[in-house]
Amino acid sequence: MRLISEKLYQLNSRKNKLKFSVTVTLKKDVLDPQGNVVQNTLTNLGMNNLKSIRQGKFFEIDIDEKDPKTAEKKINEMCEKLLVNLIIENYKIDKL
Amino acid sequence: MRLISEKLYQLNSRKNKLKFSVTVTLKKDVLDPQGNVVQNTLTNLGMNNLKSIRQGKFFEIDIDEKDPKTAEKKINEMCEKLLVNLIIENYKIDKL
Amino acid sequence: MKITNKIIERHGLKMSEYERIQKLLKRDPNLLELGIFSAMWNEHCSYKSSRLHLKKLPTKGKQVIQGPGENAGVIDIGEDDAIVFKIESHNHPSYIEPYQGAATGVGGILRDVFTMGARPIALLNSIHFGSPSHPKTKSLLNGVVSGIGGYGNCIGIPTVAGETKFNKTYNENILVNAMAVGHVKKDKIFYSKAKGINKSVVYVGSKTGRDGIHGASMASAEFNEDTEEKKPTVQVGDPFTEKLLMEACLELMRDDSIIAIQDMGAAGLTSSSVEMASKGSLGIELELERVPCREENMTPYEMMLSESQERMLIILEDGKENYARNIFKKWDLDFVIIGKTTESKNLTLKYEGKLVGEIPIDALSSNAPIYDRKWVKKKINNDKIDIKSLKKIKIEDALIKILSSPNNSSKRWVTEQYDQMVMCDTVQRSGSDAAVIRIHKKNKAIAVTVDSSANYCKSHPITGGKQIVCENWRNLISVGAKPLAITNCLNFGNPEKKEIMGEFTECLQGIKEACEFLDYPVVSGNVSFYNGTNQKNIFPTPVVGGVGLINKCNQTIGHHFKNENSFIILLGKTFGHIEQSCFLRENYYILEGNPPTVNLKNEKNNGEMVLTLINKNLVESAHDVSEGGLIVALSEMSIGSKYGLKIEKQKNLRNLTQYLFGEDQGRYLLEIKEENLNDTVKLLKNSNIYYENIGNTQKDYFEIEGEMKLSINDLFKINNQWYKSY
Amino acid sequence: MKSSVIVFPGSNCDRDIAVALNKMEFKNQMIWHKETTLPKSDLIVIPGGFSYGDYLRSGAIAGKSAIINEVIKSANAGCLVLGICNGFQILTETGLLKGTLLRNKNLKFINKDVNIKVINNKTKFSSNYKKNQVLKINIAHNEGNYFTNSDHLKDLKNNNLIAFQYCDESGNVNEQSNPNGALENIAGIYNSNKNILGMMPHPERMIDNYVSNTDGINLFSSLLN
Ligand SMILES: Nc1ncnc2c1ncn2[C@@H]1O[C@H](COP(=O)(O)OP(=O)(O)O)[C@@H](O)[C@H]1O
Ligand SMILES: [Mg+2]
Repeated sequence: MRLISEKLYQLNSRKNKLKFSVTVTLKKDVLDPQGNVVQNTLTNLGMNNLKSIRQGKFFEIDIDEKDPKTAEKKINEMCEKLLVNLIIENYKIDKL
Repeated sequence: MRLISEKLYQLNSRKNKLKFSVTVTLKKDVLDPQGNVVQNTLTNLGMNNLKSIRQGKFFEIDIDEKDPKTAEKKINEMCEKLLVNLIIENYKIDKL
Repeated sequence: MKITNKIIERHGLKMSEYERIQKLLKRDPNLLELGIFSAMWNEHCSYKSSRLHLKKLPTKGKQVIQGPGENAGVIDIGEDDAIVFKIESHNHPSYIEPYQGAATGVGGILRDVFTMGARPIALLNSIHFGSPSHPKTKSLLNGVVSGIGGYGNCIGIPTVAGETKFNKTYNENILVNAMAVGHVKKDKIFYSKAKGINKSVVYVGSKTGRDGIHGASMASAEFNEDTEEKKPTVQVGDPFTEKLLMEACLELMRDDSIIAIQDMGAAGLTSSSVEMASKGSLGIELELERVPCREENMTPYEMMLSESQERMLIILEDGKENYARNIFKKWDLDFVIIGKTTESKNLTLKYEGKLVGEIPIDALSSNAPIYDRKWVKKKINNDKIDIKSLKKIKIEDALIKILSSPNNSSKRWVTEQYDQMVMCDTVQRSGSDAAVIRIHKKNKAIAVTVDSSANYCKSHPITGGKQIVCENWRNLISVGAKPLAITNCLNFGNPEKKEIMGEFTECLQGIKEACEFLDYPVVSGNVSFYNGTNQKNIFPTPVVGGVGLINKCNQTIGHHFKNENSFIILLGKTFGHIEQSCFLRENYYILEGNPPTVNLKNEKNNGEMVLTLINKNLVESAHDVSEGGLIVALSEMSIGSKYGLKIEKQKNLRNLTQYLFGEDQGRYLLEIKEENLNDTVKLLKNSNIYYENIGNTQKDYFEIEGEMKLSINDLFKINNQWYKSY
Repeated sequence: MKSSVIVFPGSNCDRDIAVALNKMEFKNQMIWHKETTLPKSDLIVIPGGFSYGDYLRSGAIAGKSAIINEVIKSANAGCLVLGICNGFQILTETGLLKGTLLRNKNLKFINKDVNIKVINNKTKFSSNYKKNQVLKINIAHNEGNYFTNSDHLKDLKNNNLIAFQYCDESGNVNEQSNPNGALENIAGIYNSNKNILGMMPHPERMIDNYVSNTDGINLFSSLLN
């Protein structure tokens, strides 16, 4: 009994689940100390045609929501409320 | 004279420059403390249909290279040599 | 490009100031020159509203090696050792971006200290937030604390003391003040005064980006269609690069290659070059295309006004260029000769061979405007609060309310995010009256602390000014240190309002009187005006950072009870002054009334007596009585120790509540072992110091006879819960 | 006994460990990361701090430096290697120790004195401690949350390769005494030869009663045996 209902639940939830990614990058002209150090290190390791490297963040988000529009709106809210520092970062939401 | 040659140089460099992104994510069975805390915080902020959130890294890489194949091979080398900890992380390269 | 009224205004200059510029130049400035004037003449760099008043502060003493006027103050701590220290504000940037704002605040003040040749040995901070219930407070608190920690921890300098306060006056304008303390050999101090003609001017450190360019947003928008990309950007701190810069500078300072050195702080390349030239009565010529830039197509305007972090300007002795370059190469840092000193007494700017700006140094420094702004005395309200008319409240309940309040809770949540132990010389960490840092490889130590009392300063600025100096002095005395000198950060509202200028003038008057009386000179500091929004200014919040000397490491004491059955001596007289107390604020939300008066003579006598007793090894632990009064001070001695206490009911007491919660000044609590009691009492009596023997320490319980009894574990929990649940 | 302390840009406990080693009368040298040879040493120490700012991943970039190949060679030849805090992180990045150090569970830097328990006292690093002895020792890190796969964890347990575990004052290993979320409260581990020790707590901070206690001394004195 238990097993069956669990399966059912999983099926259901799979149906409702939507997957998004959020990519967060530093705005142009904002100093990226990490990127700089990584770039220097790669150059020292012999990667001499490397022009520039900037580091950002990446989130994979699963959300229980049927409607992609609503879901995206919610993801956007998460970005503005917590995930992104709008003063120095830009972001981009993609459906996976 | 000076200005013209600079412009030319810029044009040239633009032609050779290829842009890639690298997305680094934690492997499935690796604990993600950052993702966990972010998830709890978002839930506390009222995002209750959030199912799961995992955090990763993102790199934007400019490389001086004409041939996309060679470029991609180099980016792959960067990942394996430095950018990714293959024990706990997966990665994905995309051309931008 | 024509300089319009709008451009002048966007540069924060008044029309009268613009006319002054025209007169000094005998022509119109170009945009680059205007930008430079605006940076040098703004309040932050020119001290135009405060300078007349700052002059009144006592800055001399036989312990003072360098007073205000250099990157930081320097004091003598005996033998060949000197201490370099200063405090600085980073309020506005921290409100916009708390993590980076606080981090770069720490970075900036560290540069001021190692610029002078000192190795930084301690960091402190004073942070003020709005009401905990204000929607922004929590994330500001989180960001600021992790920013301060992020920078200090990474660079490897212990953050050992500070204060964290909440008050709704800071809802729209938090305060983030950072203080750095360094150690230097007396004969190895470096200054910013340029000397000699044709010497190389060297740029070292990070590259220049478009960080925090003042007034540039509009001006540069006119050069370029795409304005969005040209917005001035937030400064991002890079503690890793700062660590390299610090090590490289200290390495270069081992010999005598450097003539003068100056960090690029506010107004970056502009203020550093002008300051060095002005102190040396010389000119400086820069070839701006040599400036290492982070972004493409940067203009001279942007280079001169950028506030990118982790950069320094050095004037080198002839022939030392290669030697110096190799050191910076070793540390992977940029090193570029960007100009030279000249006879002209001008700041001469060239870009790709063309002259792009030329301004007499004097016009930027000594001829900058100075304002004697209008001010009015604070109207003092002398109404007394009749405590008997208030609803009765149990002593125990009132104490619990105070100890669990945001302002009086244990700050461990904050301090555990700071590395307090790195460098392995931290003898006393955060949590005590003052932190104690041993001088490396020696047996002596310094004590450091920062203090402020915005409520006292708001209600009675002169008394408030005196009080913070005295409280700071008491905190140093309590750990057994002889107070030597202070630095101060004056956080105020809009100085163009006469009430605010009045608060400033009177607070400063109080600071001056106390410093003079206690022989506790001011050796460095910083002024931050315009804290507030539109019509709402913050409470006047001067912050004092003090440094004291402990001759023998093993003579320092803490504030936690050490033994059972010790005697507890209250030194100094208790009158029960309850207005402006924590008791009324936390329990009745009463904010009116005057702070307790400060009697400088008592302060001095009592403090010196406590120091004598500690130096004679008669005292086990000591604590000054401040916010919250006697009972809160006693709880703090119990919390975190194994011992509580039993206080006997005082016979002829008029009002127990006032006795326990009153905030009368100049008082200390001392734990004295029975065998030392006689000697102690004899000394006190001989010197006519007022004291009371109020009770004894005991195991496990905090007890006031006939009133309350709580286990010290409960007290600990009460005091440690707020941050966890916030 | 000869020791070498490797100094990376951003190392900041290098002076502290040197003071400790000198106090214990090691013949110590500081080795700059750009060196390509290591002097003959009995002990190599990789100190705490923020090598390369902890950028990318803590320890990752130091793990690619010139000197690190020499460290790996010496370690494989049996030389004793001690990595403290950032040093531990670097050792896992080089593969000399397995597993990894993730962000602390609360995502905050933590500096405080904690208790740790000596699990294995039969190594060159720990012979002067008693088994199960509880030490009070300072931690200071952002990424001390030890994580490894289940096979390696089994290996650590079966072969007695756990050096220290976080515990309470009486030696109980439980969740409340785990400051950073580390798997099984692990505070330090050995490699299978037990010539490499990586640990998050700072023994060099515990050698002087003026600033703390002397619980760290026996680690250094064990090495001198
Ligand atoms: N409140 C103050 N009291 C004493 N000296 C001050 C005060 N404010 C500023 N000063 C001094 O004025 C000088 C200039 O200050 P500031 O511009 O903050 O220094 P910096 O250029 O190093 O940032 C410094 O020497 C500083 O010590
Ligand atoms: Mg300065």
